[in-house]
Amino acid sequence: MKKFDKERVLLGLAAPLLAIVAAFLVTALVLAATGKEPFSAFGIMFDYGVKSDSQVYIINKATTYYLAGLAVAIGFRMNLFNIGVDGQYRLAAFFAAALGGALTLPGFLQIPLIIITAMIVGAMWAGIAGVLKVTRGVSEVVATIMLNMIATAIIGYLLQPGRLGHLDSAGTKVSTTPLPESARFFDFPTQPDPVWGFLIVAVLAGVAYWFTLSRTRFGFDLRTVGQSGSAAEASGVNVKRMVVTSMLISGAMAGLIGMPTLLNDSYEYSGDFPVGIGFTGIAIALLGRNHPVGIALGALLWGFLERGTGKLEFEGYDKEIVGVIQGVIVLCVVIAYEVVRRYGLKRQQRQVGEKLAAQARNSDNQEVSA
Amino acid sequence: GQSSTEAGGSDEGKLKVGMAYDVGGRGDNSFNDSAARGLDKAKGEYKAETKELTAKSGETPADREQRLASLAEGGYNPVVGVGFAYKDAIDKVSAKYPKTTFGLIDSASEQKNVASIVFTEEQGSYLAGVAAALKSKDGKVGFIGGVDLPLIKKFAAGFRKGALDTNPKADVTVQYLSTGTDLSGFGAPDKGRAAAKGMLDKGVDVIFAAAGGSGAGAIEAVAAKPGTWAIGVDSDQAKDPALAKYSNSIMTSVVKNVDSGVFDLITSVKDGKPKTGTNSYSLAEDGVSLTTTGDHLKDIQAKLDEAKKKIVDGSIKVPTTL
Amino acid sequence: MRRGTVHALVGENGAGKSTLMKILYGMQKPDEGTISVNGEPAVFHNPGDAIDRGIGMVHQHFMLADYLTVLENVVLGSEKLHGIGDKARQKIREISDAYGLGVRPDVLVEDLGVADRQRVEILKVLYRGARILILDEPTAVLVPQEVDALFDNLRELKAEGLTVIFISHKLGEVLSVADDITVIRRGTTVGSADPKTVTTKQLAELMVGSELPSPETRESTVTEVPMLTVDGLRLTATDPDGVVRAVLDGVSFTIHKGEVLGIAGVEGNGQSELVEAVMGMRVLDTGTVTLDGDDISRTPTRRRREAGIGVVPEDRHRHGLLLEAPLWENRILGHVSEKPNSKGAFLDLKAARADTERIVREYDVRTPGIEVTAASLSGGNQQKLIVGREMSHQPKLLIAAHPTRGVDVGAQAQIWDQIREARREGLAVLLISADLDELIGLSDTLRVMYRGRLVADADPASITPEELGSAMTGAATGHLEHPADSAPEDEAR
Amino acid sequence: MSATATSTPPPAAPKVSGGKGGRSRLSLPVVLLIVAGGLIALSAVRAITGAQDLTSAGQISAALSMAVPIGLAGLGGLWAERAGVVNIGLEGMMILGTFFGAWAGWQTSPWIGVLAGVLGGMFGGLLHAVATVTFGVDHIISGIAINILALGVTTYFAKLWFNTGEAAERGGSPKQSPPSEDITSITVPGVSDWLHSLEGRHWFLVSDVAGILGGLVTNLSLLTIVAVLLFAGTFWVLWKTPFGLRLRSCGENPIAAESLGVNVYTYKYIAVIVSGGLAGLGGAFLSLVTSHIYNEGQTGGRGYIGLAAMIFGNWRPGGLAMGAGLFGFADALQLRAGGSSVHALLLLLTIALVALGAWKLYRKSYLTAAISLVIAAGTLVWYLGTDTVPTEFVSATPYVVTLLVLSLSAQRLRMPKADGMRYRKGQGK
Ligand SMILES: Nc1ncnc2c1ncn2[C@@H]1O[C@H](COP(=O)(O)OP(=O)(O)OP(=O)(O)O)[C@@H](O)[C@H]1O
Ligand SMILES: Nc1ncnc2c1ncn2[C@@H]1O[C@H](COP(=O)(O)OP(=O)(O)OP(=O)(O)O)[C@@H](O)[C@H]1O
Ligand SMILES: [Mg+2]
Ligand SMILES: [Mg+2]
Repeated sequence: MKKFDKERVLLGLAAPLLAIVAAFLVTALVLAATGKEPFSAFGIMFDYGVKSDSQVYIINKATTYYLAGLAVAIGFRMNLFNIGVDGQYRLAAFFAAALGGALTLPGFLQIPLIIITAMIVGAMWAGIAGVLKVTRGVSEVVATIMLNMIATAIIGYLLQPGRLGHLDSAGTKVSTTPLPESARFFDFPTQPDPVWGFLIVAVLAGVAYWFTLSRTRFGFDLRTVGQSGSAAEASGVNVKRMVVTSMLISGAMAGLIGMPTLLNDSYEYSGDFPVGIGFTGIAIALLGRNHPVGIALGALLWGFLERGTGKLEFEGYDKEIVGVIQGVIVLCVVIAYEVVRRYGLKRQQRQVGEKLAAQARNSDNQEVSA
Repeated sequence: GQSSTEAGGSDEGKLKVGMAYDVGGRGDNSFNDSAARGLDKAKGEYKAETKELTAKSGETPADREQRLASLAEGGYNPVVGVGFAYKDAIDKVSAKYPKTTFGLIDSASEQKNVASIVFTEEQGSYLAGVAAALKSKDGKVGFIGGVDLPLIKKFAAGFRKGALDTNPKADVTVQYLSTGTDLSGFGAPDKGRAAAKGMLDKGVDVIFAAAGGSGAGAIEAVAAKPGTWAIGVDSDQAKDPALAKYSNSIMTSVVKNVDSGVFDLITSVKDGKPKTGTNSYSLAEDGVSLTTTGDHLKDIQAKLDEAKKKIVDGSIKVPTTL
Repeated sequence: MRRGTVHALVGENGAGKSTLMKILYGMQKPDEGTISVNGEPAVFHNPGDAIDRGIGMVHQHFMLADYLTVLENVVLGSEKLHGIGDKARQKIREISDAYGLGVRPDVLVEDLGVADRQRVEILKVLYRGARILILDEPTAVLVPQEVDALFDNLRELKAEGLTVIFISHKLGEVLSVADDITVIRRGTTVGSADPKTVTTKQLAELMVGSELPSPETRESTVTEVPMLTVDGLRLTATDPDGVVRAVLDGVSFTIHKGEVLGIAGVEGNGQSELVEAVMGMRVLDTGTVTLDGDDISRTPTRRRREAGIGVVPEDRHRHGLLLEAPLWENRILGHVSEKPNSKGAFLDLKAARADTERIVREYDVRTPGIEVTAASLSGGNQQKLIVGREMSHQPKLLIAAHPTRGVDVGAQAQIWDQIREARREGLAVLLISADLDELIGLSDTLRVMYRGRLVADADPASITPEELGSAMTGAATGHLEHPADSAPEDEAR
Repeated sequence: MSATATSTPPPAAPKVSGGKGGRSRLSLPVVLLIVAGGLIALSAVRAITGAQDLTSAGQISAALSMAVPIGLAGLGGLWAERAGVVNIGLEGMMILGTFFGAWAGWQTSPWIGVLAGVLGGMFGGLLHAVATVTFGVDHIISGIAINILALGVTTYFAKLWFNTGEAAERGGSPKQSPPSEDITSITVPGVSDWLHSLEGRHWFLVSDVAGILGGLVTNLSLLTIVAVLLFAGTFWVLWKTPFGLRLRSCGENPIAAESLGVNVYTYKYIAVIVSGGLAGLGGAFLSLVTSHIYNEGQTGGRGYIGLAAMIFGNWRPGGLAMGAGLFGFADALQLRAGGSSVHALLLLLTIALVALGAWKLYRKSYLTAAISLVIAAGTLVWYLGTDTVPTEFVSATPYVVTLLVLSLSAQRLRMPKADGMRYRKGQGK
């Protein structure tokens, strides 16, 4: 059986590697076709990506992406497509920032309060889609897309001077009231730039995700629903409740996405708070195959690509190439995973069939000789 | 490991200017382009070495910090952040590079080594309002804002005040194309067109569109209805090749002369007396103005000059919010 | 095969009958060998080729699109013949009348019962002008009366000069309708038989190479202690049009310790819903379910299973297994909250694995190990795993829905033995099966379900499948008495 | 997938009405009656509130041009899903359409641009087909990947192609293409003016009808006419031809289709590529008709909205057209008159809710009735107490309405039975 496993690991690694190689090939072709020299571009990206400040940047970026990947992955493990992570984290970060700006408590109270607010808001927003799905049969894909748009409108309405918005002194930027010093999360004093302390929370979230899914009854039930809703139902899982619960958890996790930025970086929610990370999360969850370690690697890869292409612009390339690389990676990776999955399944069936046939032959022979 | 920028080291003596554009970057026929013109001028006159980087949509404050830091670290001085989105990033990065002068367009920073360059958009818009009210047949004028951001609201406020001061019976319709954090209103000409048509259908005959890329749609709609006027924004839109077909319908454009702000800053650094604090480019120093391409303002120029004088001497205070 | 005959193909489960037919029909490619039609060699790359050569097939599982009309289902793929409009409709009516199929072209297939669907399938084949008709287990889902009607249709087809290939496990049927019989085993032809001379017993032995096991239960172990009591059960469902219909109504019965209660009925008469109601997967409208003295009518499924309900589901792929998960995870499925699978809120992977090994050993699940996915096991081995899993938790009540469907004779006997053994120790069994012999042989009490109601009961010691069949179509109700003298003829499978 | 093959027969309890009775499909007279009722209510609201723009020709014309891209995207979704492939990549295919449409459009003629946009979309469709049909990737996942890829590729090439050389001189920028020529618009001569004057009278109902008709005959882009024809054509092809029957059978039961000699892969490929082409056309419409340039982010999620409109329309062209029309109407209303027209609609909403409440009361579902009436009272208070609606609410209106409609009717919707399922050749048992 051990050998079996080793081959499975190999197969598991084959897919993402294939995809990344394919992506770089395609990108090289695109670069070459548009009259740029591809290999020095990759050289620049790589050299730059391994510099110490780049590493800090990548880790900080990856912290956010990792949380996004986890939030999406929870849904995916359930076969739920939470396209709404995007709206959930924005709404969550917005309310958390508004609350954080309004209060001045000691840090040990205020920071958890902000984080919990974000998680609750994210969970509630995702929960709407969950409830609509189980009670009214509305596809979560459509519901979460609508909710994303509605979240944008709500934030737009509330983020106005006179409501929850706060106009800066130059009169050009509205944001929530900036968080007081006490509400800022700690940094690791790395050089030259600090690594965000929220990394710790992300790591903990990853461990919790792994442990819950693979070591607890709840996680087993959740995965069961993801693999076969009908079998889960028959096995005693309350599928409807599980749908709502996992949407809530996914939303709560989504609530964390905006926190590294809010608590370690911007300290306020304004019009330029990052958008679209929910969709990045989808890409990263796909890349990491919903596995906590895989998602981490995916998040780091994304951070690396963004860092590296930032340098490309410095060297006269168009940094928009990063979109091409990322897009190709995602498309290749989903295809590669599927091909490998199917191949693995077929191969295993065949192996099992052959082994059993061999056993049967052996026993037949023995009977004959007996 | 090694830091990416350690090799940098600033070679004193040579003027190196770093520009960090907002989304859109050089070539946007608008705000960023205006800043780029200032840079180009410095390049021509001072033989400055330049480096231009551009923001992309959906980035985080950290991305902007990284961009500014890499320029500062690369020995570029001054480093200019184009757009108020750079405010927080400049606050942070300027503290790390005290010897570098930073320029911040459209926002104000308290840091010692930051020169904030702000414009009184409302004053330019006020003049546009005056022009609109004068040119309109029955005082129905419209304002189309891309997104209801404070910056755009400044335009709206000035425009409305100008129109009402000129014609107390004027009817000013204000319409935004998207709201809040949804910035799609800056890049949706179809929405601009629909909004403009809505106004035109109601008898509005002068429309001021401060809506980025969406403005093209509004101008197109106006051009399709004879006897109506559009007012452009940010750059002289009558000269925009993309709008060449409609240039006869563009009465004027409210421009912010970001280029002079940028050029002045570069000059001050070159002269060894870097600007700091808030540098307001108002109507008085032609920081904002109306363009006259096509000479459509000839008949009302006197009244405009009068309004300008009043603003400059302070007898008219233009509001910045509606 | 001769023209104008009915040629039967028999063989145990998984012998390769369907596979052979799929090759004939161009859905699979043979590795070697040739096919000749009317003396000419033929190569089929896809079903289209086979259709062109006049071969039509009615599949073991219906191949109908529910949301399309009968007309659309029939003309699909052969639109060139008569278009998709009125001409086609006319033609369908003609064929339907000619063979007495009674098919209405404009109803949605969704609204049809099994027998009607089957007739649509046959019409589909005839519409294409097929001269060779393959019927893969057409009778599996029909009651005897419907089977007779089908056979009448077949004889008519034969009279028209069509050739029919007929696959069935029910050897009695085979003997009554076939002109020739071919027996296959493990993918090769092992012999042929003449239906006029051969007996079902001989045929069966030819099929499996040994004597057939019988499901008969000898001694009775029924006690007086009620284990499961279902009283006044009513269950309604709302269809997409918002119409509320009762799928179960007034269902009451009691199963005692050590008793096997068999429910007979044509599929779709509420048996699945009954199982789901007892398992707690459906909310009852009225009625109570009592297990071992406790009212569990409102108890969730998980708790009912913990309380001692074991389930062998009717569709193991949908309800009994996680196909892409390893065997040990499948062992946890359904019993995640019980020992040895978990301790408190946490899984106990080690114990679960060890126990899976035990099940594999004790229940003779043929597998190279417990890390392989359930999908890579054969159907029978999957079923053995499920039975082993359910029996490992000492259930008080076992719900067994078609426990030996798609399972070979060896495994079948094993599963019957296990049920009997547990019954001896006081297990109550709710048995649902389409295999009437299994039902009669294994049950202590028999009830017949028709349109959501229990309409008849019978004594398994004296009832024949025919009598049961007539009750299943609603033709007979109440207590089915059997004339005492005539001993039931052995209608072996 | 065996689920599709082993369909369980329906419970045999007697059905109230046999055969086709009681199907959720509305008959034509009923639809017309509903439309008429809606029109009367709208007209009454206009008369009461004086929000003349509600049914003006300008409003309808704007609504139409806002609806067309959504409708085309939805139509793309319809083709794909009727063949059993969920296409959430419509957004990406639309982006390709806007980009390539504008790219070819500014250099040559707009009609060539349209063609390029369609081809761009078809390329996206092809990718989706390869991933989902050939490789069996989950449809949603593949769609998302395509959206990411399309955005990345167009952003990169926009910078390369629109910000250099002649393109830049003609007004291109990294985010924007140079403008292309107009596609001809037609106005039915006399009729349009006559309707316009009729509309100006503000007569109850008459002016409304005149406004609506006027909007439909004034300044109608030829491409809009093409879009309308595509709707009719889609209905005809999918429901009235053998090809359409085969295609739909792949969405209902591919295994059955395969067993009858239908090459399911081929049909799925065709459907998904056509789907991409339609989405691409929707994109080209955006960058060539409603504006003459490509702008980054121009699609603004319309691909997703198209998908929602299609579900809203129960996977049928007529319903989809209604859904797209609703979105277009709401968009146009918001852009043209902002708060005040939508404020008038509050009254319409009140009327609708009261009607719903009454109906539910009649059907004896008291809870729903009570909820509707309470909300109706709320909206009435809102209507009376304010005179405009914040623009943010207005812009969210279509999404909220979609959610509401879906949650009221999702159970009645019926998607193709094998929609979204992964199908492999020869998997039938
Ligand atoms: N290409 C193949 N290679 C190996 N084994 C195969 C292949 N195709 C089918 N089989 C196996 O051959 C066996 C024959 O299955 P088939 O469905 O033909 O049996 P059957 O006689 O129709 O049984 P049933 O009575 O259950 O319908 C099955 O075990 C199937 O998994
Ligand atoms: N290509 C292949 N080559 C060899 N063996 C295969 C292949 N594909 C599947 N098998 C094996 O064939 C079996 C398929 O199971 P299937 O359910 O079809 O068996 P079956 O003959 O119907 O058995 P049962 O009678 O127990 O249902 C499995 O053991 C599987 O591992
Ligand atoms: Mg078979
Ligand atoms: Mg089998």
